[in-house]
Amino acid sequence: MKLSFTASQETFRTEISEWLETRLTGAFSDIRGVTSQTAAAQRRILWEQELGRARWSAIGWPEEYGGRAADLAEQVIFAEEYARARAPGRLGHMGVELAGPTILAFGSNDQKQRFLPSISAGQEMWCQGYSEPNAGSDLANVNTKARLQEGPSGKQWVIEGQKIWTSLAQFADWCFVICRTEPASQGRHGLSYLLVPMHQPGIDIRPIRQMTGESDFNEVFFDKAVTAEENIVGEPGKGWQVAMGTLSFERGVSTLAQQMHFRNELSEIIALANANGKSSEPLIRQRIAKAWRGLQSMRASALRMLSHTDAGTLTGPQFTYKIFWASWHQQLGELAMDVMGKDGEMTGSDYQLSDLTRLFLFSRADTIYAGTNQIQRNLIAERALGLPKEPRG
Amino acid sequence: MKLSFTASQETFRTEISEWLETRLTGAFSDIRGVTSQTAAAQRRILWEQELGRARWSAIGWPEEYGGRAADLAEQVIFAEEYARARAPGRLGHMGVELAGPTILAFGSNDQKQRFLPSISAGQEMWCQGYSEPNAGSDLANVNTKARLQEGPSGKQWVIEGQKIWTSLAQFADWCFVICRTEPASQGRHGLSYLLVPMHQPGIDIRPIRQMTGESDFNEVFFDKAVTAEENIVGEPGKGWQVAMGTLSFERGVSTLAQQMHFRNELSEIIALANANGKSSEPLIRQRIAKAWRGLQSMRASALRMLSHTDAGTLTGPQFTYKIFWASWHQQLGELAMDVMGKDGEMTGSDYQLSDLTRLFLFSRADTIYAGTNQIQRNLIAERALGLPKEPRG
Amino acid sequence: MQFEFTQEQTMIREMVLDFSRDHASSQQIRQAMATEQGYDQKSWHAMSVDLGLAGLLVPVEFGGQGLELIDTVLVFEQLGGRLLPSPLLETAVMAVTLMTSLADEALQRKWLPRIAAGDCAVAFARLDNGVAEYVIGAQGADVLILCEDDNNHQLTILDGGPGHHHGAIKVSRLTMLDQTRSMSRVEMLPAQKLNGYQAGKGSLAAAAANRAHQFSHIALAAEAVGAAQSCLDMTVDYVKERHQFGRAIGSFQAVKHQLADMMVDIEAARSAVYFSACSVSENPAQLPEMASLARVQASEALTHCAAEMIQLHGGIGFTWEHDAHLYFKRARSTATLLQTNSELDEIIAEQLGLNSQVAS
Amino acid sequence: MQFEFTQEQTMIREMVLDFSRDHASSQQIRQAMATEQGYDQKSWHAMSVDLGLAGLLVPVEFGGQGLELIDTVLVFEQLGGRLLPSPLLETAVMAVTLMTSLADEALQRKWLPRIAAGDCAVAFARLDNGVAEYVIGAQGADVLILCEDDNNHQLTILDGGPGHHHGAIKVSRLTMLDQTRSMSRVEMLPAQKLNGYQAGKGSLAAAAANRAHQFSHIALAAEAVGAAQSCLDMTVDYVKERHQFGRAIGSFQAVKHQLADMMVDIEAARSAVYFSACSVSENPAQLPEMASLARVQASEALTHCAAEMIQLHGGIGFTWEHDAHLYFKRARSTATLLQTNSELDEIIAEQLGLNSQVAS
Repeated sequence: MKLSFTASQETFRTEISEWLETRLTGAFSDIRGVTSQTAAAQRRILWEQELGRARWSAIGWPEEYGGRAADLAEQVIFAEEYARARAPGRLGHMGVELAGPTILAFGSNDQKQRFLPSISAGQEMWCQGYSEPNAGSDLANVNTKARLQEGPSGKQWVIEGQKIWTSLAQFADWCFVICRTEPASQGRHGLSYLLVPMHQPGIDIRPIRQMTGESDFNEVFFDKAVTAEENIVGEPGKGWQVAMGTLSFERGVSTLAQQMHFRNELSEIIALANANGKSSEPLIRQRIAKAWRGLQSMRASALRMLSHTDAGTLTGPQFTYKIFWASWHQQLGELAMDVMGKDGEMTGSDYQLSDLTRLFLFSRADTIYAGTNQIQRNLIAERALGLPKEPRG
Repeated sequence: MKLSFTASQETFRTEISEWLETRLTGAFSDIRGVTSQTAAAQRRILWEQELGRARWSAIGWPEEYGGRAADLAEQVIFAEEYARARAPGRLGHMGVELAGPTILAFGSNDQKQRFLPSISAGQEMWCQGYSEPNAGSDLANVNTKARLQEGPSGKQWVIEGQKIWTSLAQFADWCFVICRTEPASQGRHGLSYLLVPMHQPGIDIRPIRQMTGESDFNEVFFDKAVTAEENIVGEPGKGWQVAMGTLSFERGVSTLAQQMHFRNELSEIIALANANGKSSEPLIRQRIAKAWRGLQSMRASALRMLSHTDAGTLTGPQFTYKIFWASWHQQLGELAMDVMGKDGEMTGSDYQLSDLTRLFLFSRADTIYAGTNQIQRNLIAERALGLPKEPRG
Repeated sequence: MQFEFTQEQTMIREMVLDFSRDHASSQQIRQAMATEQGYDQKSWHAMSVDLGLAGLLVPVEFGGQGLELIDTVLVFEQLGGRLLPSPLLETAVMAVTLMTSLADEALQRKWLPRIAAGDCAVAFARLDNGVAEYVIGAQGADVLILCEDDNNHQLTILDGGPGHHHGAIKVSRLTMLDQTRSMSRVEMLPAQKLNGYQAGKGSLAAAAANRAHQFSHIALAAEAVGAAQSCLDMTVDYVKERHQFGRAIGSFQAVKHQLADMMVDIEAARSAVYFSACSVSENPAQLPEMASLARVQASEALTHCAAEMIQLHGGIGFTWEHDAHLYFKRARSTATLLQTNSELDEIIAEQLGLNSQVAS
Repeated sequence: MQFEFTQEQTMIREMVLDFSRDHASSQQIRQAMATEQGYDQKSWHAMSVDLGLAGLLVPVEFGGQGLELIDTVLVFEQLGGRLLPSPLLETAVMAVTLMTSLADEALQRKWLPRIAAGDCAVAFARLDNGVAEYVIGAQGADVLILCEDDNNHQLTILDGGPGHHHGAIKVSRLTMLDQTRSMSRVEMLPAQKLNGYQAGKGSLAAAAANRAHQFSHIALAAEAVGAAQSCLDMTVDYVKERHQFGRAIGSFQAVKHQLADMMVDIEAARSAVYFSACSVSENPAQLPEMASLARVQASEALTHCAAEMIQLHGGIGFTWEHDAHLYFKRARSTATLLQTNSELDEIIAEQLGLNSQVAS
């Protein structure tokens, strides 16, 4: 067990940090620190392309698809330096973290050639079509249907239905969509994993206004939307396995970037407490110490998960990490409010929120999306501890 | 809504408090403040008889059975004054609070004449035979069997089986026992409610040593123990309804006495915090304030419950009170330890515990007996909120 | 000793429930939130004039209903179930308590009948160094009471609302996370004399001002209990309807237990609020700790229940469209209104005789 | 960067697991608890001599294994799974860390080989005004190290255990709630000179003493993680076996979720402990906050898990006969040993630069 890096890894670190410092200037200087889903979108897409040109966009991918075949330690270093430089949240992450790895793992050679280079180059943005109004925690309860029909240029999938909680849909060129392609099927069977172009008349995007007053998510309506027959990943009817593969990719290096973001939030809270004198209150001091302990525990858990990626089995934190960070982040939001005091309840004249007030509200979603705390506890109890399964109705 | 008492009620209060002050002297002076289940038992049985002679033992009962037909307000006043005088925990409470009211409600006239006067006079002590090793939360899973057989002086019930968590069994003259009297029956059906004399060869009492090192509970083994045919309350096979009646009597005035006990514990913690300087720590101050709020909320909830006894329906606190006090008391134990500091972890040379250290340990049982927190939450969810029932296996 | 509601009290409760049904739909609440004065004139008229709620605590001799705090608490509990913005708290509880606590019959004769008639909304601002932050209802008030805490608690009553005192004071509406309660900053402009009724100063004024806040804590607490109950009720309804994995999610034991825990907190808080409201009438000396008891207990219950409401509703509970966030934000604002929960617990600690000196 | 165990580390872990199986049954633990010196000589011999665990941190040149703290942590995690009393913590971690932190080769040459050989149990007492309260292992120690914190941190090593120094010091065994760890009060008798090895004083001695405690916090934390894991494992086994209402109680969702929450806390604490153990080797300056991180995180996990263990076992978990109470009491003693969790969190707060001056 070792936390430190080799000299050549530290050289790699210097290379990244210098590159970031050089490039996050000029037109990119004011997207530093931008973390919201939607702000400064056009500039951030250009930033994706800037990353892509220098092969920093998807460093873990093979070189032929625009990556650097970076090993684990290098990925960790990149994530750390990216966050340290306060480089903006990745608008391309749905492609780089989810669609791309899925195509790498399950796609055909043609699909890899067609899609991967444009993802790593930041030329095409992606979004995710999983959730539906009746498929929240019960992800397999998919009602969006697709059938194969003759189209103007050969066979094509025709899609009808609705997805929800689709972030970044308004900027996306493509969407990976789970559809029911076998009409009488139920649950996990008969689903297919389709790649669907977003710029077409059959697709309607409606923003969802959330409790922050902002709209980070969308509903996406498919009304005879189409995609070519070959834009299916894996076999027809076997889409569930592919989709689960995508979800498992979420437990990767991006965790470290998220942690650096959390660390910045905690630092802001500490600075504020020192500024307004709350730092002298024993209760606040203890809560800040506890938050810091949680953050360190998450960092350590991420390192345990990352070090374990080759083993084939799951290690403890892989089960417990989601519920831990989500609950931790929610408590951080409450702490932020208590440190801000009544001032933290003030908004801008048009209900604009400060970063810490937004944290307080937005973190309520952390324990809901990507598996509610209830679902996470079921998974831990049943898969990690081997307790009897919850019966379906 | 009114909290205060009338002038004649205040006169009644004076009468009780003067009586208690006069009598808790001499041989009874050193049983003041004794709350453990077992300490100074012989003196406390004499105290029960002292109460009985003055008709203070079961004041809510009809006068013909040794009570005073006291109304609700008078019962509240009595409970308050009894606790204020630090009169000892009632060794007779199983008879006065449970067996007696059950016989009053469900017993025959002969049973009332035979048993009630000796209970209210403190002449006969009682214990409760409900729990079994396999009937913990699942109270109806009773395996103790009784069958009616010819005995030396007529028909009698012959009892085989084991009860557990029976407090005061070693001092009891009688036990009310739930037995399965219909051999093939299951669950709530086929049970009977028997009154069984404790002084007989077929009964073996074995103390259970608990985590405090003390033994407040017992296992009671029935090996061909007998009781006369007529010592059954209610009809054969209908014992479940009678037993549930007994349990519901637990939500009575005794709650107020328990609260006065809690208040004494909290006062001890406050005095200690002032003495050792912990009172100046903001975290301790907040936790003590919170404990006080909980105590006041319990008092108010008890008044709501008591004021509602005639209405036939259950009011909110009747569902929520048990889990609230049990959880509150557990937190009080943790607070006590933090106020005592490391000294609170010291014991006497023979593992004798201070009252507050015992509170810390013993309160772990509060969320288990008389319906675990889990069972209480089920009851609230299903009966008060109307949510679907938990399926049986 | 009788701790159940009288028939009259039950009737008041039902009357207010009817009012809420007519005037406090989600849409009506959102419209009222968006008004400039912070509440809807029509619903305030219905509340204050038609139902006479503004005069609950006003003595009968001044045209009020002369009821006790416990009756007022019932009203606030019901109104708290919905989050309709109105100036009832600051008018009927804060201002009336302040006025009845002062031994100034002229003052009482001048304003209490107007309040009882539903004729004016009143706000109360405690200024320190000429400024009061986070004043409830000042923007929409017809009468503004100022207490200069740093000037021997000089009390001044300004008739005619902030618009009539442009030269002397400045009232700035604040935009707050919780949009269901109108908050403002009130500032005395330098070197201007206040042209209002001088309603006393000194320890008597301070005591009256404190009492006004303490009564308000209890009313706020009642409101919070009502709001928490709504969170529970709406969530129970939702989990009975919403199906996942082929079952109503309310059949999952973990969900059931979360709802049970909400009820546990609510019932304890409700008991505490009723108790404190009765206590302060019968035992006025206990007001400081009883106000803290009610406010903190109820505020914590609401904070818990509103958070669980969002969690158990899943994604839909996180949208602007659903009312869950209104309760969640109300929970936050209640926890810090007038005083924070920690400050109120500290009052209890002092009343319990906890020595705050560090031991030597 | 590599945050997985090496094969060698896995072997150490398994070796200790085997030891526990042979020497740490419930009965053996209860027998060891009842001994006068506070541990069982035979199992201590097996641990220190046969397995060489006392020399884990002793440099190779002094006959030890020369391993890192992270290796030691693995051993303590496994031993923590059972609560066998032994002087390993105070000897192999506290005393060895103290000795290796001092630049005194004579001292090291004299005692470290003896420790590594499993030849002596060592205890370390920090005295204030001649008294040290709650000293771990002093009663059964063969060597006693004293640090007079109020006398410029004068360090003195007394060879031969308390019995040999009757005239100069008094060691009184304390009977504690947690009987699995032997605690004593150590007192210097007035006007007596200590006849021992003078091992330095001043800031160097203070630093070494602090370091000894901080390393001990991390070892304690590892022990607590192991104990918490045992609570979880034993409870999982129980709820799979125990039937109520015709079902294994482990099939009830509320029970499942309670167990899941235990695992969440344990995994976070385990990560924190491994991390802190690695960090302090690579980055010694971080020792104060890393010691706090590990100890508090693990202590809180154990407190939570031991309480849930009792709750989920029901009545049986409340008996003396069942081991649950041993874990519950160990949880309490861990939370206050050497320093309380609050004190350790305060160290973190200081390291984070939180200004403790009240703002003016």
